[in-house]
Amino acid sequence: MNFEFSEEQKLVQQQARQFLTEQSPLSVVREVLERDASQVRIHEDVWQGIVKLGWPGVAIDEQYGGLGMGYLELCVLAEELGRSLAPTPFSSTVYLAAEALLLAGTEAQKERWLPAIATGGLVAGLAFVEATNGIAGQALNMRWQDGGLQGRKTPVFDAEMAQLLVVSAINEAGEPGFYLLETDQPSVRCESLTSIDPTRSIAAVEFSKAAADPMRQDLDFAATMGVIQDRAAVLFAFEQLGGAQACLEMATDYTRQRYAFGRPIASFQALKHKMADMFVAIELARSNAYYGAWSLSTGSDDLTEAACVARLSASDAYYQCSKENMQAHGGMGYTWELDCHLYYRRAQHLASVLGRQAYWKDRLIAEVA
Amino acid sequence: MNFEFSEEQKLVQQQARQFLTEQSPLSVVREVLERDASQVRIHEDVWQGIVKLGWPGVAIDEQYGGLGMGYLELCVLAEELGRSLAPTPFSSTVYLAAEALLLAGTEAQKERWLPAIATGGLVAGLAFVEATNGIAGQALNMRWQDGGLQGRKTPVFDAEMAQLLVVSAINEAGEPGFYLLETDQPSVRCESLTSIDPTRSIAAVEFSKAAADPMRQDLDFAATMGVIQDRAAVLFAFEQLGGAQACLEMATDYTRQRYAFGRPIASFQALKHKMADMFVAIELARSNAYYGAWSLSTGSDDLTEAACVARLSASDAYYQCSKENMQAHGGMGYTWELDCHLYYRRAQHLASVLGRQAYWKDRLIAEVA
Amino acid sequence: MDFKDSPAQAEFRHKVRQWLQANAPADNTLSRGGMESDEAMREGREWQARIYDAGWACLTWPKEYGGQGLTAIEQVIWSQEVAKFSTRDGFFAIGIGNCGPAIMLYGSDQQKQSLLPRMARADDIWCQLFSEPGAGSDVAGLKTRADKDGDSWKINGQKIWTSQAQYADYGVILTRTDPTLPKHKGLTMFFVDMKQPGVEVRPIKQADGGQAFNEVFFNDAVVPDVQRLGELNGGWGVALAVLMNERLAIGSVAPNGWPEYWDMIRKLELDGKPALEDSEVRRRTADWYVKNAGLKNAQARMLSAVANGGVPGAEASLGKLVGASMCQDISAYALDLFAEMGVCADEQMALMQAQFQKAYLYAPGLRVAGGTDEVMRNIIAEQVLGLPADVRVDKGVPFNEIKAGNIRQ
Amino acid sequence: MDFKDSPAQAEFRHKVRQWLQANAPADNTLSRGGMESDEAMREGREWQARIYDAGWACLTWPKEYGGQGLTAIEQVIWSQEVAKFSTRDGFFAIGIGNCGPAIMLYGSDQQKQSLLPRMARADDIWCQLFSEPGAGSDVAGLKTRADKDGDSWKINGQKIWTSQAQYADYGVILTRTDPTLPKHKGLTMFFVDMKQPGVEVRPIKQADGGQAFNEVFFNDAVVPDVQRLGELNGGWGVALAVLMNERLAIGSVAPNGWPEYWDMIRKLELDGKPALEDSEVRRRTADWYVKNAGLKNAQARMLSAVANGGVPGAEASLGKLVGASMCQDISAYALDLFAEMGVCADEQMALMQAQFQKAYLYAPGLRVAGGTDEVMRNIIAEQVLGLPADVRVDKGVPFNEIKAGNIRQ
Repeated sequence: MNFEFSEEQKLVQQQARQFLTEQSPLSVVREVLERDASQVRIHEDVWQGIVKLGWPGVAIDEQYGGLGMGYLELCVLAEELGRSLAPTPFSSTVYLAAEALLLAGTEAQKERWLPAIATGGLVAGLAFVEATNGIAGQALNMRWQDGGLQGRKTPVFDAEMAQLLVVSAINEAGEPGFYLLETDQPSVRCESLTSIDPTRSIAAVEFSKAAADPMRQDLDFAATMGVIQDRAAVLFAFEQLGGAQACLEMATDYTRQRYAFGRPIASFQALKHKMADMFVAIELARSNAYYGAWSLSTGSDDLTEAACVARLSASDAYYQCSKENMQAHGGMGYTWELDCHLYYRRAQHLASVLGRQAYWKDRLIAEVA
Repeated sequence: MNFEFSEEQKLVQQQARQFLTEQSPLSVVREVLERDASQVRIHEDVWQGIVKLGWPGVAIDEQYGGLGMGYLELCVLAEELGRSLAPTPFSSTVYLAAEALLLAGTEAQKERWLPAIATGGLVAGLAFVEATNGIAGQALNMRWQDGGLQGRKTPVFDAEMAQLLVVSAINEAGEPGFYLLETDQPSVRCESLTSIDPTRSIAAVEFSKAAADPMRQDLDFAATMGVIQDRAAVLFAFEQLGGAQACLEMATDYTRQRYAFGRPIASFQALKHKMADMFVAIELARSNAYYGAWSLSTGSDDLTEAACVARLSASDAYYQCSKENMQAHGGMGYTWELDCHLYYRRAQHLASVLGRQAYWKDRLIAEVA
Repeated sequence: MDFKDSPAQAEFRHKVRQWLQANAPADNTLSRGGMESDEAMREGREWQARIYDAGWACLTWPKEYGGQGLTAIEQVIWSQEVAKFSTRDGFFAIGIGNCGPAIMLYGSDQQKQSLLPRMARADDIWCQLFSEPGAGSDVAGLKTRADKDGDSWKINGQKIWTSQAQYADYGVILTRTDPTLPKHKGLTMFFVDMKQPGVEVRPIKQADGGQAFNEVFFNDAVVPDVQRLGELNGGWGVALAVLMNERLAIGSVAPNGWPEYWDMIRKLELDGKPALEDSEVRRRTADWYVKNAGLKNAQARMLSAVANGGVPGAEASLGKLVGASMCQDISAYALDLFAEMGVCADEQMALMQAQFQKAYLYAPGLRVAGGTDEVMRNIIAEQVLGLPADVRVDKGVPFNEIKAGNIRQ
Repeated sequence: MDFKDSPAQAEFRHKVRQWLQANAPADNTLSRGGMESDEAMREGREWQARIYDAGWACLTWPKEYGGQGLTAIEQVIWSQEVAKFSTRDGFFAIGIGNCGPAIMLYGSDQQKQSLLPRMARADDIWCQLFSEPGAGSDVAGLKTRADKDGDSWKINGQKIWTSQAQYADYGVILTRTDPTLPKHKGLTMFFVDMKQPGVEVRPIKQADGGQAFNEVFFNDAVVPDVQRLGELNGGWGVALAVLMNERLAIGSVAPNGWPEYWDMIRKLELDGKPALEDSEVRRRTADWYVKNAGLKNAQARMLSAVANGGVPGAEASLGKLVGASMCQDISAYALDLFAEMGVCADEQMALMQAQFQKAYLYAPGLRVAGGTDEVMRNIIAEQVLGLPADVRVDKGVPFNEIKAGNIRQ
């Protein structure tokens, strides 16, 4: 009976924290934040460091060039990435594209691309969303015809750096499916967009008869899409958890050291209880995320339930903690100079990245009722 | 430009408060609370006192024996009745039955019954609800056939004392309508039910071919039902407001006088801010109730909007204030001996008395969107 | 992560299960009474004696005091398994859970040997006498005095919120032995014979109409000095040991209204359609589902820590803090869904035997019992997050110069 | 109750309306710049001079100081009518709204006559210099010093959150003139020439990327003693007069995100259907509709009280307290409804020109500007409900012995 990460996993986490503290401190995040519109919103050095450590392949089987450690290790890495706000295409590449490949790729596709992700620094992403449709939207307008993709996907996360995209589209028979596309072709046009979190990269991508490979044809599209989302939801929940925890620590540190009315402001119940509530939200979210990690790592058939629950409480906890951390910092928390807003921005980014809350709530109840 | 009650109306309010403080203190409310199951949940002396003061007729035209003062005067009385928790059939008789008579009664019915309500101490009520249907429910099962009513209504408020009921039913053609029924007949059977607020009276009423008079046949049933509800919503909002305000006053009084850790507990921010939030909720609810009063008293065509808004914020405010008043009283607040639970019970009673919150929210958006 | 038992744990669980299947009372053999009925108490005592005689009582206690000398994990396994049966264990939670451990820490050898095995077998029922009308969240502000009288003490004062006082043979009582010392310094703990002269138990009627608690009045009740637990004027330390166990016990069973709600909402129809087809109802239900899952999984993490030899800290407050308000809000929401019938508390007529009406009325009690929401947040803030304490104006002040309780102005 | 004007009020309103229709700038004649643009400031000064010359400025001020000697109700009518036009009045709110009344209360006759009419005509722009990096909610904890030097004072220190400092000709500044006195006692108010040597203004970049505020650094900035407002070491009283007006001004215009949301939600489609057909969206929208109505009607009650000669008290804090969190939550909800596109802050691509993304980012500022949520609740609790103040450990302590600001441990 054990509901904690193992000592080995905690060691992975410690090492990850040390690496990120050294290589991706908030000054690095801020450097990306301050970049102008023409620059890519990803920190290349941090990303290369992560690739060298083999993190993208931590949960990829050894047969595909990965470390084959498993999802629990990936979860602890995700928590640290979330805590550090590291500006890399890790989530798009690893939580989303690699999992889509594993689930929907043909054997040949997996053999070709997974090793490149695991150790080669290949950046990949998903192009599923068509603006207002959302991941939860039913209607796909992207067309697959005459061996090419035609249409527009917005937003695509990390598209500017991605060499490979998994794209959803409908074929001439009107059936939805997954397609694998290399971006290095003139018929793929990527337009960067301003994000609410400028330390992350988003774009609109236009495909004009772009060459692409169909992925597995024998899949239930909706079910596969569901598994991709569920797995990603657990992993993103750990990023959210890491961010929320960082906010709580910032708030407690600051309010202990900030004096007003002759006392540390942390001694005022309005702030003490605010922080107690942040702790409570995090503990609930953490417990649900652990359940998600367990479910993901064991291939348990309650993954959908666990993923919905993990995602919903992590999104709520991060919103609460990031906004109340700003509040606990008073006027200073509202300055560009302090780091509070970096987390507040990231909280919204991560809350949006897998669609509406309502989608996850409906999915949960459909699963368990 | 004036959004306050007039000096005359404030005087009416003052006199009402004085009467209720003297004649219906919480000891009277408690006496009703402690009655056994066989006794009626209405305090006859308080009710007779109210009748003598002419309150039931305050908004009824002089031509029907009322004082013809208007709805603003009725609103201030409602606030005081809510504050005092007076256990009388005032709301059923005045906010509901009298208004239903005014709206749906034939001239002959109005001439016969309104004077009896205004000055004669007649108790009346509405029998609209059929258990789970709710006032918002679409399906009516009560039948009007061969000159009699057949069916069951639950809950009917104040039915045990009511001599007259306005009943909704469908006729043989399947059309809904209103019927006026005197309860003093063997084919009307009234079964008292335990209420969450035992200081108010609820019952199930069974009609077995009970004699009744059809009311006006030329009405749009749904629209008339809507106006009855809207008017009552504003008046009940004032009762809720009075109750919420009483809770806030209890909480501030108690916490100022209760010492722990060497200080009045009201000096702890957890409680101070709790009470500030209660004040905020009440101020918003009060402002909305005033808007409702203005709309009701001027016959403004935004009554539905004003009523929905008044009801929704008053229900929320009373729930919040009654539960947090208990909480502010600590363990003592949870004793039968203290009066906190009387308001907490009444808050639920008043929140339920006009159907679900969702009904009012949907009604609001349908009106304004 | 692994939810499976180790081989040794699995074997222990198997044994527990077998014994329970053979010995636990069937639901239909029990009286309908709750914690307030004499009959239920008799059934509880019988059950406790049976598990004691079979060697299942107080698993973590040393054998010499009536336990089995096992670790927390066996206790957890026992608790999980016994929860599947309709047994009556609640009566002894305060004695065995709180008083026992404190006696083990602070009692003399003689006290331990004479008191603990009888407690473990429910030969003696125990209660705990700390709270007073003027000392709730501020327990150390209590005024019940113990005055020395030769080799004995005379106790005068009033305690409140005492569960099982009407059945109890003994109680641990925190008293003020020196009001000129600062408030935490002048307290002494005793155990007292509840049946002796000068002790009067009166039930308290709660806001929801129930009577689970009592007031206990002490009028010159005599306690020999050998019934002192711990040092003279050292009672606060003993009290903390008891209260820590209370928090843990409470943290583990916090009701939140969810099981009843989940059962109800899947059956409820609104306007002729399943309630969950309404997206507002569905998503609000999802919110509570998620919160309940968080509580359940947090509890699993706590048990897992215990299984691994850890001791859960102040974060155990979380379950009761979250659960109490959740219970209140979920009941209020259920009543709202029932529309006008929400007011009907008639067991025959109301939906789901009026359990949401009942929960609406007892939920305010959950928010104060065992520490108010506000105290729980203070505990989390100070003990978990290490935030500074409130400013203490009564610190170091002689107790008899501190204002406390209700003061008319 | 009557929402109609009295005959005299109606006549006044008619006049205002006529004049505004003839004189207020059309929207398309204005620059696109907000409060941070020089062009907008120039337009604002022109507008203010025009209304001054026509006799509409500072209606409640005495005529001798540039006003019209009218009552609050005329001011309310003016505000209601001018709000229907795209004028630029915001720049002078702090000068005319806060500094002016304080000068009227505490200034000498000479000060009033020389300063106020120029302020009313926007010949001079004023700003307010109270907050410091180490003194926010605890304004009286400020450290900027004024040291006597003959007939003058030398000011040293740093102020923060100063709106319009970059344009201001003068500022009222609260300084510490005696650090050995308790903190509220050793403060003195001056007005200072913002263009003089030793005063340096630097814009602050906010979390949302905007720059509406400044830091102001004082290095041996000299102020003659005739620019003192009120008594030596009596500055706290002057500050309270200024702050009261600030609260009122802020209370009256609190943004809450509702108008933008209501506009959006009636157009938004979710999965091909109008968003309001989804019962969760509909009912949440209703919740905000009700809250917004409460704020709007509370505002009407406050104006009505003003119209009847009353002065709104601390309850004016309510609008900003409620509105700020509402704005934050409503923006977050809107972004959630936009699904993945919620992250897109691109004005061209995002729904509704990204105004919800912007509101999400500026809402945290609303929750602290003009007093944090926590300060607002304290004000309501203490000033409206009469609850006791927090325990004050710095009461009566010499200021230079009090810990303040950020202290590394």
